[in-house]
Amino acid sequence: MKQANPSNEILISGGGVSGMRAALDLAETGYKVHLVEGSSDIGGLAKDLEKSCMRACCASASGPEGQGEEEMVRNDCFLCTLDPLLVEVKTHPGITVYNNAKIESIEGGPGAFKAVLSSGKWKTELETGAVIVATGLEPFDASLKSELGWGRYPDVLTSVEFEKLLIDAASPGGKLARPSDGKIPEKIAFLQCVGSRDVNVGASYCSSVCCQYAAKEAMTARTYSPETSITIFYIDVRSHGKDWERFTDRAKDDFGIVFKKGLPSRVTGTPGNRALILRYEDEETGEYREEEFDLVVLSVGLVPGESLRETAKILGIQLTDHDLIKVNPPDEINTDRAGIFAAGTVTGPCDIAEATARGSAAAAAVGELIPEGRLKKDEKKYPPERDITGQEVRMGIYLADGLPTALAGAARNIPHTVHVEEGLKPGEEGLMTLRRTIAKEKLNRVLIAGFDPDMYNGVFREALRETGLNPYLLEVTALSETGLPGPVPEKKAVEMLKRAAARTAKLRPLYDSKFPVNKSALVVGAGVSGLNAALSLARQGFPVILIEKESEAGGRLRKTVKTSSGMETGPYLKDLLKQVKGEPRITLMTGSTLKEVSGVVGDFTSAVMTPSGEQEIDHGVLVIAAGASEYRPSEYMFGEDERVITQSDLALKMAAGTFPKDKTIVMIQCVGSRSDEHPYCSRTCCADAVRNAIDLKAQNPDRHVFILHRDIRTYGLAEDLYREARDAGVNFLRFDEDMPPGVEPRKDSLQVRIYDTQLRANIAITADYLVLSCGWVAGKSNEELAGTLDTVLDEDGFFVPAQEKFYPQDMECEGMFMCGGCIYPASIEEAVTQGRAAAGRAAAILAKEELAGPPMHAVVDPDLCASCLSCVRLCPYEAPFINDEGKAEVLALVCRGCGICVSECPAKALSLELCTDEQVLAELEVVSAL
Amino acid sequence: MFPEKAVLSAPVDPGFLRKVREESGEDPSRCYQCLRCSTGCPLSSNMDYTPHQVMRLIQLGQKDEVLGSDAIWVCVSCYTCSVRCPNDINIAHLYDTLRQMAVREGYEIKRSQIPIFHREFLGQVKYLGRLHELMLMGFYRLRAGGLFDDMDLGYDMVRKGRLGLLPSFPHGGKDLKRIYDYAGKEAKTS
Amino acid sequence: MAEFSPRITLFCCESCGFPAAERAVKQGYSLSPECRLIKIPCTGKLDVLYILKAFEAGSDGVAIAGCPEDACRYETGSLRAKNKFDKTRAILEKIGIEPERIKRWQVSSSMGEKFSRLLSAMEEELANLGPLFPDRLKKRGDN
Amino acid sequence: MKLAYFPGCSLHSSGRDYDKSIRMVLGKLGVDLVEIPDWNCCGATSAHVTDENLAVLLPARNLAIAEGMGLDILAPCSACHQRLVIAEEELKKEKFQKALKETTGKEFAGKIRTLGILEVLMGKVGPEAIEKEIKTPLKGFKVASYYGCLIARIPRVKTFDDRENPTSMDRLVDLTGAEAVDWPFKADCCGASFGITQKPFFHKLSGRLLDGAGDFGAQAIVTVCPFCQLNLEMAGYKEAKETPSRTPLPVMSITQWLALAMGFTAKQAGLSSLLVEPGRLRETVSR
Ligand SMILES: Cc1cc2nc3c(=O)[nH]c(=O)nc-3n(C[C@H](O)[C@H](O)[C@H](O)COP(=O)(O)OP(=O)(O)OC[C@H]3O[C@@H](n4cnc5c(N)ncnc54)[C@H](O)[C@@H]3O)c2cc1C
Ligand SMILES: Cc1cc2nc3c(=O)[nH]c(=O)nc-3n(C[C@H](O)[C@H](O)[C@H](O)COP(=O)(O)OP(=O)(O)OC[C@H]3O[C@@H](n4cnc5c(N)ncnc54)[C@H](O)[C@@H]3O)c2cc1C
Ligand code: SF4
Ligand code: SF4
Ligand code: SF4
Ligand code: SF4
Ligand code: SF4
Ligand code: SF4
Ligand code: SF4
Ligand code: SF4
Repeated sequence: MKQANPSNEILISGGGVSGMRAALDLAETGYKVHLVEGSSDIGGLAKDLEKSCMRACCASASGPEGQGEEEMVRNDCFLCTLDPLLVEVKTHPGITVYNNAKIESIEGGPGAFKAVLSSGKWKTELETGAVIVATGLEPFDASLKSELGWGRYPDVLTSVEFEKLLIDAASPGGKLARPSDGKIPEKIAFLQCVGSRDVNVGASYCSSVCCQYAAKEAMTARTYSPETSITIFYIDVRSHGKDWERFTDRAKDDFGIVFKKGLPSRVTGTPGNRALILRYEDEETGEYREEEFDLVVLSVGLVPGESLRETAKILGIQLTDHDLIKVNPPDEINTDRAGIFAAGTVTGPCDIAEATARGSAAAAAVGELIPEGRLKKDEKKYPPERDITGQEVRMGIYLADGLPTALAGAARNIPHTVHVEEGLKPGEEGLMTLRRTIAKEKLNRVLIAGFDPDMYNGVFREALRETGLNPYLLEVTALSETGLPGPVPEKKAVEMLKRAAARTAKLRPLYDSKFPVNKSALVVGAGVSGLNAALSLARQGFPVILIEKESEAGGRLRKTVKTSSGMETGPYLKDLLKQVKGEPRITLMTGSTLKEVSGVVGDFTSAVMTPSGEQEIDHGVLVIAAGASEYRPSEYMFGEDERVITQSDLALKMAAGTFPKDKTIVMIQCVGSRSDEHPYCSRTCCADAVRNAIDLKAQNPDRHVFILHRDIRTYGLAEDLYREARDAGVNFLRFDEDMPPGVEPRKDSLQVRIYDTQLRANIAITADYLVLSCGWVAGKSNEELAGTLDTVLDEDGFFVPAQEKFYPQDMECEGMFMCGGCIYPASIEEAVTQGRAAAGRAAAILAKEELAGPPMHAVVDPDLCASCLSCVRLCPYEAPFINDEGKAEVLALVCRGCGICVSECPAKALSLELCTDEQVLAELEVVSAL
Repeated sequence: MFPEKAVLSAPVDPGFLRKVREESGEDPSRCYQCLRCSTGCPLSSNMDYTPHQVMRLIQLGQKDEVLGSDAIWVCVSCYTCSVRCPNDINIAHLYDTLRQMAVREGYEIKRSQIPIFHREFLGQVKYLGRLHELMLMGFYRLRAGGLFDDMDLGYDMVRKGRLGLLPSFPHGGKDLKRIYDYAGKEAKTS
Repeated sequence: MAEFSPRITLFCCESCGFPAAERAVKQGYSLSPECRLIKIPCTGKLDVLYILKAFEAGSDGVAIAGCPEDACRYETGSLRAKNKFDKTRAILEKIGIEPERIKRWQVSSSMGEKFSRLLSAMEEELANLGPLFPDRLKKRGDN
Repeated sequence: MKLAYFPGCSLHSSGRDYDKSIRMVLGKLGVDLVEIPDWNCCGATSAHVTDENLAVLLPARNLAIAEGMGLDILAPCSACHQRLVIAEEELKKEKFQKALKETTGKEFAGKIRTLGILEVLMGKVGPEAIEKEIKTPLKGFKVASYYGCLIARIPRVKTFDDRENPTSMDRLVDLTGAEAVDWPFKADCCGASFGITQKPFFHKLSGRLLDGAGDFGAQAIVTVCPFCQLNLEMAGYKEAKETPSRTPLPVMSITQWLALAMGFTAKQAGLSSLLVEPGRLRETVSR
């Protein structure tokens, strides 16, 4: 049982993305974190990735046609690089990182564990309130599949090695070169599922990310070497994540990457390593062909390593049949030993976004366990600020690594420039250079070019503060007009640099205004993710108001019978609601919707429409958990023939015992998904269909069940279900997007015809029921909510995270978070984790006593003010008022920085910091000179 | 909208799948069509149905297509497919069962030489306990035709002492007869 | 003379105009190097002075890309912008510059396609009008 | 070291030289071979493609006899080896234990194992002992080791060497002073079981092997299975008959190759009975 006086020190094992996220969230919340990393540096698998983002926008960056006649300046979007996170973890005062270290032993219980840490050189003991295991999975050892020639032929690489090749290609003067002879490969092949979905070797589950990273690596390779053609051999294309389907479509359509069904089962070498031969089946004709490739990439899966088994033994926690850490679904965080939590891939393979979510959720779990353990944060000490009033502008210009020297030449000629630094890297090394040169050259303006300002402002401002320079004397520019990554003509890059420099020279010191944090949360939507977010926040000690537009809480769970992993959702929901009702800190308001939100992070005020009228609620954070809805099909005679039903109808009917036991069932996948209208994968419908098929077979093993699909996307551990269904004799037939199955109603049956792409033959099925796997569509209220929150939705009507990979639960607006189906289709397990993750992120704000207000606000020069009241009249937020001196004054915390008053002030007494008239005019002056 | 190719109807009696599973101990329904078997098979381009297609046909209960196929006789039992199948289906062994079923159930066998050869081989072993290569070639030629096909090769081999002219004395005593009787009895009951 | 590529300065608000431009580029639209985007928090911040300065800086045209009036992030910003726009047009007319050289667009953040369409149309129109300062054009070419 | 020896039918006829060289080489290396008394044919391919019970019981009888001798078995022929190993596995099932007892009165408890020639040479005898016996290093020869499809590829059984890229024979070749070429078709099927019945397939498969070995610069092929050896020879022989301009690669058993390196004469190693004469090699060793 929990100790009376729990320790506030938390031990995290494994410094990958999930461990880092957990560490940061906990440290921000006020815990003292010990992060133990087994290797020589934190970052895990993700630090070795060239890029990690899989959004459709990505790599739009350059595109294979990117190279024009003109000399192009590579302008990478660093949005998805790990560096800002690494720096944050390494410099956070609440986090101690131990490299090359491991947990050696652990005893005690929640609130008071005693752990021994050791490395080769030292050993230390510490008390810890809780432990998070985030030691990750390892890439499959390709030598175990010797037929694929890894280790035998130099040009057979694993995908991990190929990432390194891409990093080399991306370096200045680098090119894509194959290892054997440095030649640019003309043809590259990817082989999928190496060491995954294999009952003999590696893992029998699906590694969930490799289909997507293969597409990513292929596209990136094409941008570095447009003349290279690439083929990806696969079993099923599993593009199940947010925006992944579009990403894959781009790979096919815009990058000309060829996807071929069917895996060559070996790689054959040629004399002198001239080429590698693969044998495959031509899908259309059925012919077997041998083709030569210059490079073969093995898409290796993520499998548990020896270290995970060892860790489990040391910590005394159970593993599953897959040797993954055992959790109790739908929970993905709590292990079977109280006080020990799991985060990241250790409970099942996933991408960075999910690993991050699990990290935040683990942090929340710790907060729930020992809420009293939070400390008042140690204030970081900064050197006193340098006074720069009256000084001449001394500007330093820093150019990102990889930018051409020509730019440096231009930089030197920019007025006020006293220092130019080339080759600035995004990590700690770069920051050191920055701090050192600012001090040495006594810089008072800093311009950093070649970085995304949204991502890097924070890190670089912090560096300025550390040297005693006001953090707002900084400008970060991405060098392209739109700030998007991609090649930029050199001439344009020079212009952008000059324009940014003009703005920089006019910067003035600014100060944040502090205000107290309202320590309560508002959660919108009481589905499974919202309920879990609310519970977690309440258990961490924060009051929560949970609003639900329907008259009852529960969301889609009320219409669901089972999760795909087989858990009955009814009892689960009942229990969940009981917990929520029993939690005094939660106020559930049904029949209520959000009307308006105003204020800033830590100090929001919302108008909520309740059955008893509008109510005003003050809260520090906001969590959106609005869910999504089911697609109502118009295809396949749905609604016309009662034998055509949806997957959810089927589940309900079976649960009610009203579904006949002897009928033949045909299921059709991707109804309303992966279509022109909804060009995304609904992620859950394959597992749902397979689950229902298993249940149908369990009722009566002799009945026939056919699943007609385009790809079966039982990603991750759901692959077990797919195998179970095949074992049970469920028939899976694959059709092509262009040749969907046809259905013809007869009096006593439904005649289904499908062209099976494997047999290359038509199959006529006589069925009794047709079950449609209907996809997800974004909630109807999203549009309205987005309007209320001043945020944008993606093309499909779902919410968009501030940053897909490392901040999957954060909204663009600080202090607002989101979770569950409103972001993208999610299984119940994922929705639960995301709910908790949002709570973990939110707690990091709620735990603070005060926050700083936004610096971008209007200020009045009282000497100029003519007290005309224009500003008072025109401000939409009533920020300006006339003070005792009879002059206008702006309430910094209320002002939102729109600048309306500024442009209307007849006396030009107002100005908007960070976007002053001087800055705009100076920038236009630069253009004038061109 | 569909290309005019063979139309197979489903569902058919699932008994075939069950029988194949029981008799072979292998589970073809496990197959998820990765095609590793077929792309690795040295003779897939000579088969009317490639190994993964045979798995699919068994799953669909297409007994006539499977047992009447040429593919099961083209297979040389090299086990490449078996060791590369990620679902641990011992396809080569499954094919043994299919061939046995095809013979037993009187399906027309397109490559009749193959079962003749095996019958000759096992016949010799039954009576002599060991095999006599020259005799086997002789008998086989007699039954399957084309007696003189390999004669010059055979002559060279005899000349070089690579083929013995005389068979050895019988081996294995009564054991072999009993083994054959047992096997014959078992085959009938299945 | 080489094909005349009009110089356009676009004042884009952070919430709508700028993201629309971003989306246009993501959708494959390529911005002419003579287009300059000046990011401002809200088109309500726009000063008549900025527009005039932009023309002085050699622009052949100026566009104001802001949120639709009823969906302005700052409620009245887009409406205020309309005011300035009307005022500037009047000034331009007075000094003999074609009022077609200034445009005001209402685009929401997702309207990449509309953004690119409007910009192309404007470029075509300006190409027909010809350069605002023909003598400066030569200098530009030399640059 | 003492082993029960299962020569199998072909080592008594077309594989005689293999048999001879095994006895010579292992004799030198101090391995005693005791031929299994009254052994019977393992049924090879014919049994397992036509009758499940024969396929297990025929080799089972041999296993039972050897177990009685208390010795592990050496089965040089890959087909025999595979059938014996599979029978070992199958005999774990009660059904076959009963059938073996019923038909032969013998029992098999799984106390002994069946080994292939490579496992005996590289696993039991070991490279150091072999290296000591190398008297005439065969320097300057490039040799392709051909393992065949049966030796390592036994489903669900952990085999001595890698299934897809075996290397033990290559290391043996290197020990003899020759250079083993790394070629990709080492373990591909030569079509042996179709050598008689399905000529076109047989030639397709073995033709590819011969060409492949040649492409990778091999001057000879060494094998472990009498079937493979004979089949590759036959294929090359036939090819040479049809296209006299082509010189086929000589193919011999690994123990014949070892015998040469250990100082036996070409005649002792049985080179004269090869269908394809190993020209240069013969000159080298008969110096
Ligand atoms: C080739 C490849 C490409 C990929 N591309 C992408 C992509 O583009 N986008 C994407 O989202 N995902 C991608 N992924 C997946 C991504 O890498 C993982 O989702 C992510 O790294 C998982 O993070 P984690 O924190 O769970 O574990 P990891 O990143 O594996 O981190 C675990 C950490 O724990 C440490 N550790 C291990 N054992 C111990 C121990 N006993 N004691 C202390 N420390 C220990 C390790 O050294 C490591 O630092 C890719 C994966 C691969 C293999
Ligand atoms: C078609 C379909 C079928 C599914 N089938 C299964 C299945 O069989 N098995 C399985 O495991 N999973 C299934 N799922 C997945 C599972 O339902 C989801 O993972 C889970 O319900 C997501 O939870 P959520 O909390 O994000 O959203 P929801 O459960 O949808 O909850 C959202 C809640 O927010 C409320 N809300 C929305 N807008 C507002 C607003 N503006 N103000 C106030 N309240 C608001 C809604 O009324 C709702 O109560 C299915 C999902 C779908 C769409
Ligand atoms: S566009 Fe940005 S986020 Fe996408 S891959 Fe490129 S760097 Fe990553
Ligand atoms: S199907 Fe799964 S295991 Fe296979 S490559 Fe795709 S994501 Fe990886
Ligand atoms: S059925 Fe659903 S989960 Fe499966 S591929 Fe189609 S959209 Fe994706
Ligand atoms: S900048 Fe906008 S919000 Fe701030 S005071 Fe002026 S008008 Fe009001
Ligand atoms: S608009 Fe300008 S002059 Fe008028 S009150 Fe406001 S600050 Fe003063
Ligand atoms: S065992 Fe038969 S089917 Fe399998 S790979 Fe060999 S020849 Fe092909
Ligand atoms: S290798 Fe196995 S799973 Fe793959 S297609 Fe062949 S039988 Fe099916
Ligand atoms: S193979 Fe070996 S197996 Fe056995 S019959 Fe002979 S030769 Fe016999």
